[in-house]
Amino acid sequence: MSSEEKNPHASENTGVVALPANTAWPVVLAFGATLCFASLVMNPGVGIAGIVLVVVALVGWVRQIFPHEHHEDVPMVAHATIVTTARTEVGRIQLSEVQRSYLPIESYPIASGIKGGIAGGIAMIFPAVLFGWLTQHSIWYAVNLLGGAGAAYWTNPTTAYIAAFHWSGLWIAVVIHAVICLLVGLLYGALLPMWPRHPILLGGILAPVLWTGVLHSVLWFINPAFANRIAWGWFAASQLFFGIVAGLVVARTGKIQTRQPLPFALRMGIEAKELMSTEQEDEK
Amino acid sequence: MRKNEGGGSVVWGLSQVRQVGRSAVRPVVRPAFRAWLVLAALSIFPGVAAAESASSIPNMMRPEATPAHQIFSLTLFVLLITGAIFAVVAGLLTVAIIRFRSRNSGTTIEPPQIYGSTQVELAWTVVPVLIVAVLFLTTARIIFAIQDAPKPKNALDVTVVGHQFWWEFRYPALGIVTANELHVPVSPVDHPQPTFLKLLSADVIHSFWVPRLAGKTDLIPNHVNTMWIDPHKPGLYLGQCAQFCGAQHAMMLLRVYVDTPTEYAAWVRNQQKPAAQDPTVAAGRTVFETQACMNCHRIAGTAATGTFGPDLTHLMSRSTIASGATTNTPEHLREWIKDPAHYKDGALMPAMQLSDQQLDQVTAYLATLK
Amino acid sequence: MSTASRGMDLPAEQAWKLPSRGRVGMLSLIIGESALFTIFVVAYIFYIGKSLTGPTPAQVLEVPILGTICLLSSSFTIWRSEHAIEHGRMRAFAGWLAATILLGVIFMAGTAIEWHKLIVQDGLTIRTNLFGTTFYSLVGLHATHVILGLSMLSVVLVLALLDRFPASQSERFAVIALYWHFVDVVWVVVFTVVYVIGR
Amino acid sequence: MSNLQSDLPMPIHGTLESDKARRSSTALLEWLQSWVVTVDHKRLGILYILYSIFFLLVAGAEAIFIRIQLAIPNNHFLTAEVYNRFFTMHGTTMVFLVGMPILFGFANYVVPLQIGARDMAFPRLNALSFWLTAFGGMLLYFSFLGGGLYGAGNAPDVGWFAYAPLTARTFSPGNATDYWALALIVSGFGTLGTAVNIIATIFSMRCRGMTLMRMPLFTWLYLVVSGLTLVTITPLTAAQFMLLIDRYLGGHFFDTQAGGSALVWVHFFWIFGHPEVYVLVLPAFAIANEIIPVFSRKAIFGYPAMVAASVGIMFVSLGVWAHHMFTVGMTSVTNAFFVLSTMLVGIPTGIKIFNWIATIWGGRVRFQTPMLFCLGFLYQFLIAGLTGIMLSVAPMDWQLHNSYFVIAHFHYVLVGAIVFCIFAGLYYWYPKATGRMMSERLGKWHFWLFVIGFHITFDTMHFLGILGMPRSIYTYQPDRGWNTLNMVVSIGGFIQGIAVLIFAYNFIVSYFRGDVAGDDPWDAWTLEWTTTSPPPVYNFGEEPEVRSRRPLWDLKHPHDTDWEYEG
Repeated sequence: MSSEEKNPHASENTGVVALPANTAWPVVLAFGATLCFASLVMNPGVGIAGIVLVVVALVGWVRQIFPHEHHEDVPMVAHATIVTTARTEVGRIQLSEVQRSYLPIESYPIASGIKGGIAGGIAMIFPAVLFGWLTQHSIWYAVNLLGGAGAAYWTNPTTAYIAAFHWSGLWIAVVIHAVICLLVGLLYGALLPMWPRHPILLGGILAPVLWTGVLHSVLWFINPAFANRIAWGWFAASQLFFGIVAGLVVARTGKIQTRQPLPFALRMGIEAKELMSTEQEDEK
Repeated sequence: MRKNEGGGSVVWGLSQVRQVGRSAVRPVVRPAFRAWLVLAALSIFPGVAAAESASSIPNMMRPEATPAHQIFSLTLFVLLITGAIFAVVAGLLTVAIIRFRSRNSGTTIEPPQIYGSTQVELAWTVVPVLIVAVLFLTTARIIFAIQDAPKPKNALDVTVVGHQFWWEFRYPALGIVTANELHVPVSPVDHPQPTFLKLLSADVIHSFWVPRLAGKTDLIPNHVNTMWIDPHKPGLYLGQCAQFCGAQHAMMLLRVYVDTPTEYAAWVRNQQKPAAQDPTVAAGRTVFETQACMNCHRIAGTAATGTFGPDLTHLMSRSTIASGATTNTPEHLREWIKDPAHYKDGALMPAMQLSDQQLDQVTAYLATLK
Repeated sequence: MSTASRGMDLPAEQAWKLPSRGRVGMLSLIIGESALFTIFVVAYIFYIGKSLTGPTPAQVLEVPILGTICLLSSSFTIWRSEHAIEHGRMRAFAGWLAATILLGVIFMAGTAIEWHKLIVQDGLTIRTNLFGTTFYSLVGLHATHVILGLSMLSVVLVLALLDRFPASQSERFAVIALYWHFVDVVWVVVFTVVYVIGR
Repeated sequence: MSNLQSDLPMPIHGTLESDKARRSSTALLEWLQSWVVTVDHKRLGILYILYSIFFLLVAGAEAIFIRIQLAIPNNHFLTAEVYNRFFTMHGTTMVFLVGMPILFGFANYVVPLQIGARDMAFPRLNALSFWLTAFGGMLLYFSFLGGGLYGAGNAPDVGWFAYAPLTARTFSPGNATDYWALALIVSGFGTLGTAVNIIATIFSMRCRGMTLMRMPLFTWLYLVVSGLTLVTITPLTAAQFMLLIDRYLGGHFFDTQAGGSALVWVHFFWIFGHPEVYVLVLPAFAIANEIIPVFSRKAIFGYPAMVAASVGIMFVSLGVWAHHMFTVGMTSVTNAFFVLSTMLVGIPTGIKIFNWIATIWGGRVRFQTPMLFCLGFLYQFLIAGLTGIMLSVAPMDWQLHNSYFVIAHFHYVLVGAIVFCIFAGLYYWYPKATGRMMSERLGKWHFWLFVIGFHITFDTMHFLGILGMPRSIYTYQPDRGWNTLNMVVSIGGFIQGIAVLIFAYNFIVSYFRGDVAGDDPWDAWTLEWTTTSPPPVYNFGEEPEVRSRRPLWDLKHPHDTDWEYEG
């Protein structure tokens, strides 16, 4: 658009604002269009009236905006707007000079979580495959349990069937495994810095144990075929394997500074004791 | 077909179709877990306990067939998860509101401003994703178990045709056509005999829904659907059309009689007979055959072969008329023929303007059609 | 927000550039129109081969090669006229514009002849079968858009011939041209669906 | 709050005509005419809102009639025919004549003010859009009368979803269904125009310094909503054209006798219908995004995540429509796909809820009426989301689909979330538009009665659905166990009705007697509060310039500005 189009309501001289002039053509056009549609349920005469109105309104409208939009000048009334607030002070978090910012102070980069997830996911394959090999002499057993008997809808599979190789089982298992490992890795990357001490203990042992426990109680419902054949010892072992590897990878990645000098409590936004005391001091 | 000693439940042809607490593999954990689920469900649903006795309530929480039962188990599982989410999130919100309420209206200080936290936000993104994964895998399993259940050889086939505003049931293998009241044999858990329904529509979209037996499936013109039920206990199960289908959608009621094997055999034998021929009501039959009645209704063994309305060959074997709008007594029948709008304003059956005498005659005739 | 600008005053002379409202508005309209056409196209594809009675597309449809070539080349001519008005060459503008309209009219004439043949010779109307219903709806919807475009272009042409459409209006013309390009692109889709896939 | 005192209401739009001049009848006519021919976004916004509130009362009255009919079994208060018209008109009106116009009314009023513009990008198109919407609504309601004049006298009675082939000439003779389709096509064009206009306004009319990532979230969400509207309302229009082709020209799109498919309509309707829910709920989020931070005295938590979640919801919402169709007999794999896509909606929605809670956390919450409604919204939307998860589980949906559980669920969204936010928005911007505060005392009455009525009605409905009560039935048998619960639902409906009447009273009386508001009564942070209340016709004397998401914070705290920290 031309430059004067760029700001259609620009004021030429101070004290006056050019605004689009009021016009009846839109309402006439709308009414005409409605009549056109209404003629289907009424009678053709209504439609003819509608068409006439539409044509007249369109011509009128074009004349309103062509070649230049019709404007009218509205006088500007001096009005000093004073932006004030009674709340002149701002509470601060006292742990740093930066009062308002992002949480937490330093953290693992998000990529570390992804790396941890990938590493843990790869590490986890070994105990799982070992389990299949030792119990069924098939490296595909664990894979098919997850992918075939679990998610694909194999009806009533036999153990021998599960132990054999199946493309559908393999790719479904790989997708599930990869997605869940990545997500859990991300979660580790996000949550581990909130428990600043013992990342291995928390992420490597406590979390897998909790996770295994939860799965143990609900897996029979999520997936009975899987649950019937699962060996919980092996399962817990592979979870721990994942947890420790992922935790190590995450924890070993250097932390990066975020501009968030806050303790865990404030980082979570859950605890605000420090926050409250600061406020109260300020209020006094 | 497998027998399952744990809870006495047999689910034909499907290893994955297993009801809560019925598996032999983990008998210790599951009943306890189930009790906990039921408790959770009941605590948020006082109506269930109150309604426990009335069998006429089409309550999805009191399933009596495998599909409904699987849905019920899934419901409890989903209620548990969503209940937990609700407790956590609503709890946090409540704590936040109470704890951070403004105590001092004249305050001159703003609280510290915090813009966000990638870490926390990432965490509360990933956790829901994991919950969704669990919910999805569970749901998918039940979808496949119910929808793709193989059809056993001994299954009974019934074709259901939805009409404005009544149900037609055809038993192709048995040569039976009836209306509004579906009779199926009981399918005891150790000798399952499911009924497979083929769902069609003669006019607009309807939906077959008997909550205690299965979820609903639509009857769509020019489109064949199927569903199956295997009621475990004899009795009457109520349902109704669940897709708005016109003026009298509300009076498109549905009764499913689950019969014991003997009752069912007797019912089949009776339905297969041609219509009763009682010479004492011949006048009524003449009215039926000379007025427009015969254009829409069929009575086997007479000139009436219409198919727009329900088959009346064994009308009196049904306990309701007008698709459940009223009970099937001669008085109601007479009123219904005289003025269908009295019970069902908008039903497609016209008032035939019969004289009182003709009405009496035709009612008397119909009353013999046992 | 880039880190570079944080905490710094926005330099007064730094240009504050926003897209032209005409183009944004027309692009939005095109997105909406695309959704409209998508529904008709999906219906057409869904009903291919589902008619219970004849005639079938293979029996009666002829590929409108001439019309298609004309319509597609009109995208080129309107682009030339856009170019011309931007550079103030008003006669070239009017010439290319007239060519665009001519090509559009040839296309519409082709459609009219096709429909006449289908209705009179082949007895295919909108009520005949599903093919008739979907065909006339989809092609008709597109034709409506062509007619709308042609009317707008004709008004511009008349104004241009009367010297009432100065070069300063080039931005507005560009918006109309955008619409015309859209109508052309839709024809590519309609053509593919109706005359290639559906036949 | 300002100390200005005045006994006269200010003219609502801020042009400088004198009130006294209005007293004579010619002046009154002129004044009315000035509203009809106006192209001012603020006046059009007010027209939209008044129009919607009028239809809110109409459709609310229809709901009351529906609830009287259902309060007891085998009731003969309404005939089946009238009942079917009422529930069809209730649904159609609430969605198309209340929800969409009022939300676009907010956009019209607030968006240009928030981005520091003097008007919408296309002021005349804006007027056209409003009048198309308005005449569309009138045409729809004309069916009650007009049917008698031109054809079978009736209103649409095929449900707001108007499933084929019930809408075919065979099953729906007369013109009722035509009125439904035509009226919605007309108002649909209006909606399309508004959506185009809002997008162009947001992209092309922002004031200096307002980059996309500095826009208030309200404006951001309206950008998303308008984009979604473009690709949502047009499929409905297309399907309605097809319906009219069938009905008037003898086409076969939905003619199952000629090989057409009834399911095609169902698909097309829900391709519109599901995103439509997001078209309605995203503006509600937009309102909450303004009010919750201001009344918690904190910046919104996770602004970029909120933007991303909104855009995410927009895209995901386009791929979930068939979850309304789990019972039509799709394959198990298709069902599973739509289960997954539907559940995915829960993720961005969850992010939003968490971010709102985090915004409140550590803040200093003031419980004024707008905030009360927003807090009600948070709880109810949480429940609505969770029942939504339940319905996304296809096997549960096989039971619950088309039952009162679904009715309860979507009223939790439409009333519990959207209407609550609409009320919050009305209380919040009323002082800006009129210069007067709405009564806080009546506002609290309104809130508490409405919350109580809402929960009595809609919590109970969930149980009716579980007990097997289908929707759209005009009466029911007394032995189904639904009697008491239905009576409870109806009582709740009446309580809500009373609450809405209190609101209407407050809305009118406050215009004449409310406290004078001043420019910035809530101590808020977006640009609309820098101008007078009501704003002058040109909005801003000099064009504003912003450097952060909260320009007023920067002005109020010159030593502790936002732009030092944002990024």
